[in-house]
Amino acid sequence: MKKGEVQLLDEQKRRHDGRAPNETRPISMKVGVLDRADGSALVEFGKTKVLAAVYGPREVHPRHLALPDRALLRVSYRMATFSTWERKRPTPSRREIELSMVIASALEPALFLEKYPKCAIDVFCLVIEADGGTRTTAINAASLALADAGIPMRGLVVAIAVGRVGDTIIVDLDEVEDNYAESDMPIAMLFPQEEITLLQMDGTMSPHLFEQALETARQVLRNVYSLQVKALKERALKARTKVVL
Amino acid sequence: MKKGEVQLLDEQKRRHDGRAPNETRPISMKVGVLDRADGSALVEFGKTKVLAAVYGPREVHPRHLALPDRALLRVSYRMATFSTWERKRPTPSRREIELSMVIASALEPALFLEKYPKCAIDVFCLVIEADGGTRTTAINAASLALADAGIPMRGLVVAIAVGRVGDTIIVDLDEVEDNYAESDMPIAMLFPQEEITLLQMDGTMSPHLFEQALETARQVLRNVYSLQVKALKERALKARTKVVL
Amino acid sequence: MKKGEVQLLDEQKRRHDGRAPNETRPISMKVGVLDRADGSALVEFGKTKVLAAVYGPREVHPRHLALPDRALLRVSYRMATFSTWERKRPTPSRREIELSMVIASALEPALFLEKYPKCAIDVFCLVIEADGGTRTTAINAASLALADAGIPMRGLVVAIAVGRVGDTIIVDLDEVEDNYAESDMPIAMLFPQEEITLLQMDGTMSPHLFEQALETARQVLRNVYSLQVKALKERALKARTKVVL
Amino acid sequence: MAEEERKIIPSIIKENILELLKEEKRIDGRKLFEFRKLRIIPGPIEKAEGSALVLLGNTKVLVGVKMSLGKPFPDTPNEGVLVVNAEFQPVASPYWELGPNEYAIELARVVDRAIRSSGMVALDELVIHPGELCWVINVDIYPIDDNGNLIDTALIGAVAALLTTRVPEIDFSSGKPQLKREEGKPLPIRDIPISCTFAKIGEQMVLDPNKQEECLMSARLTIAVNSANEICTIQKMKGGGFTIDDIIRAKDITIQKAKDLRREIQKQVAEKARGEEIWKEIREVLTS
Amino acid sequence: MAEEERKIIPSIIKENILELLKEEKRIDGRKLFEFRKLRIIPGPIEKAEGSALVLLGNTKVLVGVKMSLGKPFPDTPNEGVLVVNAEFQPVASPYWELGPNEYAIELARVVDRAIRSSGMVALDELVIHPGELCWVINVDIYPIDDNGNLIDTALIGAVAALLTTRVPEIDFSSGKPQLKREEGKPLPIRDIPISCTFAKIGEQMVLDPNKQEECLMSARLTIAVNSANEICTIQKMKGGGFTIDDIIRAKDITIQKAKDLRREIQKQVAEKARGEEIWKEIREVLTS
Amino acid sequence: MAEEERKIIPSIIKENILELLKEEKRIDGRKLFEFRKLRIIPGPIEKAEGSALVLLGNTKVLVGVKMSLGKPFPDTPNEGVLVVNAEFQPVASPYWELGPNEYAIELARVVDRAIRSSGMVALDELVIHPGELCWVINVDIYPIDDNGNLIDTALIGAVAALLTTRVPEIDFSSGKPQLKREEGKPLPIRDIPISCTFAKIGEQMVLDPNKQEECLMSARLTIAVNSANEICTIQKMKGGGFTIDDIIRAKDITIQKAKDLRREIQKQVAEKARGEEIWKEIREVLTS
Repeated sequence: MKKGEVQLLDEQKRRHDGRAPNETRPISMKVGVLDRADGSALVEFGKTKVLAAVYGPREVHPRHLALPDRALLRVSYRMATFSTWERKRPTPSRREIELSMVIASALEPALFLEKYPKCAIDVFCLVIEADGGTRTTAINAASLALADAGIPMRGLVVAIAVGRVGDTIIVDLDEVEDNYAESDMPIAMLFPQEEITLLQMDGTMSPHLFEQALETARQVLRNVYSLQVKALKERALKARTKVVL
Repeated sequence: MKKGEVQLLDEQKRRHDGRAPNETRPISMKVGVLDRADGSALVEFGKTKVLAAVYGPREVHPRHLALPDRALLRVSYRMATFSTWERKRPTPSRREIELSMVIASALEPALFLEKYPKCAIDVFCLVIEADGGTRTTAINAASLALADAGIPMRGLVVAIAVGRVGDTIIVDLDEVEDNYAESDMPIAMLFPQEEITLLQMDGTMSPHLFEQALETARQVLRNVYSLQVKALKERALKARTKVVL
Repeated sequence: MKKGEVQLLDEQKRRHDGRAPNETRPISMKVGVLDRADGSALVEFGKTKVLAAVYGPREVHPRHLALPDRALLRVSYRMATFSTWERKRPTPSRREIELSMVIASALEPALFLEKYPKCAIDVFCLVIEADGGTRTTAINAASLALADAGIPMRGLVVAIAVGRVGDTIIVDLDEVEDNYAESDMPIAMLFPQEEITLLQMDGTMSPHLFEQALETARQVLRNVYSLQVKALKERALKARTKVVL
Repeated sequence: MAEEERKIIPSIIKENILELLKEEKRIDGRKLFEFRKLRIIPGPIEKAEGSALVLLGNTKVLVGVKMSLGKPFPDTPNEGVLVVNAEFQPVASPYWELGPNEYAIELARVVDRAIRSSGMVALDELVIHPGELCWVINVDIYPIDDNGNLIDTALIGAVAALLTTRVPEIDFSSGKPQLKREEGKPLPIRDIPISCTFAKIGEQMVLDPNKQEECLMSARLTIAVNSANEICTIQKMKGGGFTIDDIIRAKDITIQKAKDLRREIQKQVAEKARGEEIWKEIREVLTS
Repeated sequence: MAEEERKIIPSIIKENILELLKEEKRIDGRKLFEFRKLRIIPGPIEKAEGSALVLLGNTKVLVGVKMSLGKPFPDTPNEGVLVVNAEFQPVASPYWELGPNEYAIELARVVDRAIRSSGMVALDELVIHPGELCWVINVDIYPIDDNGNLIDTALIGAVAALLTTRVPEIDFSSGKPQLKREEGKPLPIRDIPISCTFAKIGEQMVLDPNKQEECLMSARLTIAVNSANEICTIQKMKGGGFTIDDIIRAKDITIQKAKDLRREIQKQVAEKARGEEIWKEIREVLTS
Repeated sequence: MAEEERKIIPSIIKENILELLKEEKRIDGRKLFEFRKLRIIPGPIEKAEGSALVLLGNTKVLVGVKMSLGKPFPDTPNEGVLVVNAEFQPVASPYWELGPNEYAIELARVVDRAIRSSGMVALDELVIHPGELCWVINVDIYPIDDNGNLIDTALIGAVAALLTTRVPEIDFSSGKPQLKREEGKPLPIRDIPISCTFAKIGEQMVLDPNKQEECLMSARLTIAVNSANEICTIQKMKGGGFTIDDIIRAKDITIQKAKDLRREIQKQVAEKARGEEIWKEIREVLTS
């Protein structure tokens, strides 16, 4: 079976799981879920679950990797061996190595790296369960974990995938849609600036639909942004409550 | 064939090679067998033969591994490719990596690491032939090599395996017994303090037999300790003879 | 098929590609072929093509590899995956690792390493197409790239393989001859000193033919040396022309 | 525990811990031989045939079990294959780095030995064609928050994940055996090993050390027992020693603690929530 | 691009580049959206079934294609296998080191996606026995002189090498399938993907950045299109961002540039020299 | 030899060595072209099909040969497989580290070439089913005390181990071929290669350099010959050069030395002790 060979939309444009084309899966965002990390978050888009932990700014080891004029941002994106139907081997795949770089480049515009010369900011994303959209879920989790770590940020980095089924743009593709939709375009934006910090695409899309997809993504991302803000407020509230008690 | 499925004791409680339950194999200990090492020993328990070499206290490379308040004890336990019936692949196995750590933790109580901050003490154990009890043989060899290197020690670390065949405790298991006895418990003690510095167990043992096994081990280890002392005296004698000549 | 089983010389002592025993393949040497390297060369012996790039003297990373009293000469010899009939795996083979060392030892007598303590001189040889004689072609390319980098040299290192078919010495073996000749002896000499800086041999050769082979190699190498000198002059001319323009 | 981690304790807290221990008290209010609170959330990973999230106090470990088809080992043609592996991802600790880790190897091997020596999984029921085709059980341990005593937490996690594991049906219709993704029958289980890990701090021993106690311990001892109270695994680590009396005492306490802990694991695994409810629990537990 | 490389530009040149860009000029005289001169030398490697040396300005990439027999992937039993790999050998740059390189992985994966998404190679025609035997196409990319914009150069190189690739005849006579070394029939090709890579420098965007421009860029964007002008790959990298307007503009320029570039590639590949002539050209091109 | 090792010689000893060499004398009293004392203890490893401990002066190398069943290489379907490997374990030298070592690779490859070019092992007699099943001979070299000239010591060790090697009987009864552990018939041997390694120190050449001489040598040359006095392997290493006259002289000396050394090896291997006696000898030899 290949791209385009499975019917992903019915006549009413309902998706295989009942969603409307521009509807995301249920989203959950929890901040401050780990004790040892400086900042952490658990983000879920449907069955896709990602845990992120942030450390820093902190000393770089080995020392010669440190940059004289700014902080080193190190990002790792890894999938748990049991996160997929077929067990994933624990050694990092080429895909994981590339996505680690791509996620770093999505997060960097939000950070003031120049403020922390010779330091490192380390972001670790662990995909606990993979059901499509793991890189965008990881970016949302990493953004929240960075904020939770108290690292000054220009804004929050918010991410979602959009895709194409025939002439219809769908948002937040799950694994089945990832496999069979005609295209898949993960996108991240820095909010409130609405600057694009990650953009990738597989499959094919006409120039016209592409512009429509960008606009759809922008609308959905505004909602996801408000969810990130809400999750951070919840966390602040809880932290304050703890202090009061 | 599995644990318990081979008859390891006859009606007279003789073992498959004719030994009594609490009898060790022939033991040979030779100190100062290598020229380039600071200290060295060749220890044999029956066909199990282990060579140990010690270097240090010496500088640590790379420098950032050095500890500010004490010496770094680095131990490697490796089996020669031809030491087993099936050729062993030369890349270290998970077992070799774990045993290196376990042996380090067996030797450490004998050393004054705090006296050598920023230095390393390196212990290399090479199993030349493996016929059961390689880790305990390696500990005996390492203890002698450390002493031969002139490194101040609180005592000597002496090791043996004990195990269970039915309700009988046997000592110094060979390969056949390793494979088929109901349990295998390597144990190391610091002498003369009689402090346990290594203890592992596989298989099953009742609480009662366990206490009996510990006591049997202690008795046997006292003998092995005296063999270590004897080997060091032989070495000292020879060294003195050489100087006199 | 094994060494000696293919007829490599006809009755007129013509080789399978029509060459005389002491005739090399067409040789091309081009210096200064890369922009980013400090020095570079492309050398071809028939279909065997090697690209060499040189950097340095430059800082050593990591720092602890630097030598206090002289420059570190680092040589890598690598074959492109598509340089052979069977695709070569990109991880370096044991052969590539050994040849990197052997080539370094061939080049070193030409260099004043003691003049650049704590620095590195890096030589990278990439075999683009392999048709016999890749190590000697790489040495010729490396020698020219070192000179092109402006690194002071005692002389040029010139290399060729000689071999034996029956009682006949042949020079510059191609792949077929490499596989089926009774012996293969790569040799490098520092010119004009005519000091041997690389010598290896596979197969068998009588003491008498061996002396004859050395002498034949010396004669051929004198020609190859003049080709290296010519290539460097061409390069100097072009560089001067560029400056003038 | 990485070497550098020893240094993280301020000396005032260190003094405090040592003083309290002299009176047989602990800094977190526990008795010397008392476990931290255990919470097991079974079955969170839908794509794994078995899984569990375990919290022992603030120490958190996620374990997944994947079932696949493979070849028996040549020396055990009539048994399925069990592989225990631990991945130390730096989410769990500021002192961990990416890449292979010798402490992860030790953890995995101790958990493996406890499962194997206790005979927990009936490997002889997991052969399909002797010497040719059998089940391969991959138990993968991911610590996600290292607040001390990973070994006991990981063994509980592995046990709980195995207790939730389903063996898929096999579809032989295409010639090549294929797994069906629907629920299968439970993994055949024969026993449940329980481990107790002790830290020696000064002259005292404590059960289930937290991270601060681990930073001060001179030696560590793990004893595991099966349900017949037979000892089935021991592991001593770290640079100090134990007396024979220490060891016998630790063995007695282990036997005494194991029964309740085994019952607690079984109870919490049996109370498995369904679907979305599982994750509701997890969110609550992680943010409370 | 390695991190240290950012520092190589003298600040006077940096100022110069930024000043010129304000007037929509570039330091090498190009317009903002102009490619450097393209030179393709098809077929230099006799032992590879396909190959090309590509020069985009001073950036030079050598690509070889090796055809071998293998097994289809289990999830695509009716397709041949395509593997794209890049080796960053230090011949190409003083900032590269021996050994695996994450930038090489990214380069290979972007080229792979562009070839795959465009459907360039008719993989469905490359199966011999479904599920059992198929062609494996190894595309290996070796940059040999990194003067900026390796991605576009590498994609052109991969495309050109694939266009020259011959599928060998198979000799089944010995039981085991063996490849014949004589020329075979051309690889079945369905489309040609073209990529355009943009650098954002200050507020400006430029096409096909040279090395100096890469050192100043805050962000990088690659868009690839197929011959129907559909977008088939996008990759954004580096630590800055783009506005939606930037992206739409880049998309429009890509579509506008792609047609000519595709024609140029086809033309230069078609003009393939023979034997010794190829290397004469290479020697000339590399020393001029 | 690791680079740092060059520095270990006190300059007074260095001067001394150089002065003596001017008078054609050596620091350990040997003549320029004299080997150190050779002692071979054949067969110490019971679980290896062949083995030998070799002492050349104070340089000690242990070599084991393991025989197993495998597949011939595709290009030599009618030959068994011979694999020579060297492991540089740090027991042998304070300058060696754990892990792969390029000097070990060189050592193994030179020994491999000498064995192969001399035709020592009749590989064509070691095929069981052409193209399908053959003997695989693993020769593993472990230096245990590096006091100079590992190459000659290792080749003697490999030769001696191969001379003691027994080819096990194969039991085909179970379908799968299994090796019987009892003694088999000797490995078919056709020749014995002998190498001589020369160090160039100043203007002099010496045979069989000890560690101090290795630290001073500018270049190293190894020549191996077969029993017909044909040269069968050469290896030049280290950063200096040789004149053609040096090389011819080294060749002549090698031929002159080889005969005696070959006979000595055969004699010592033939005097193989049995069982416990072997280790008695080893203990004596290592502590004397």
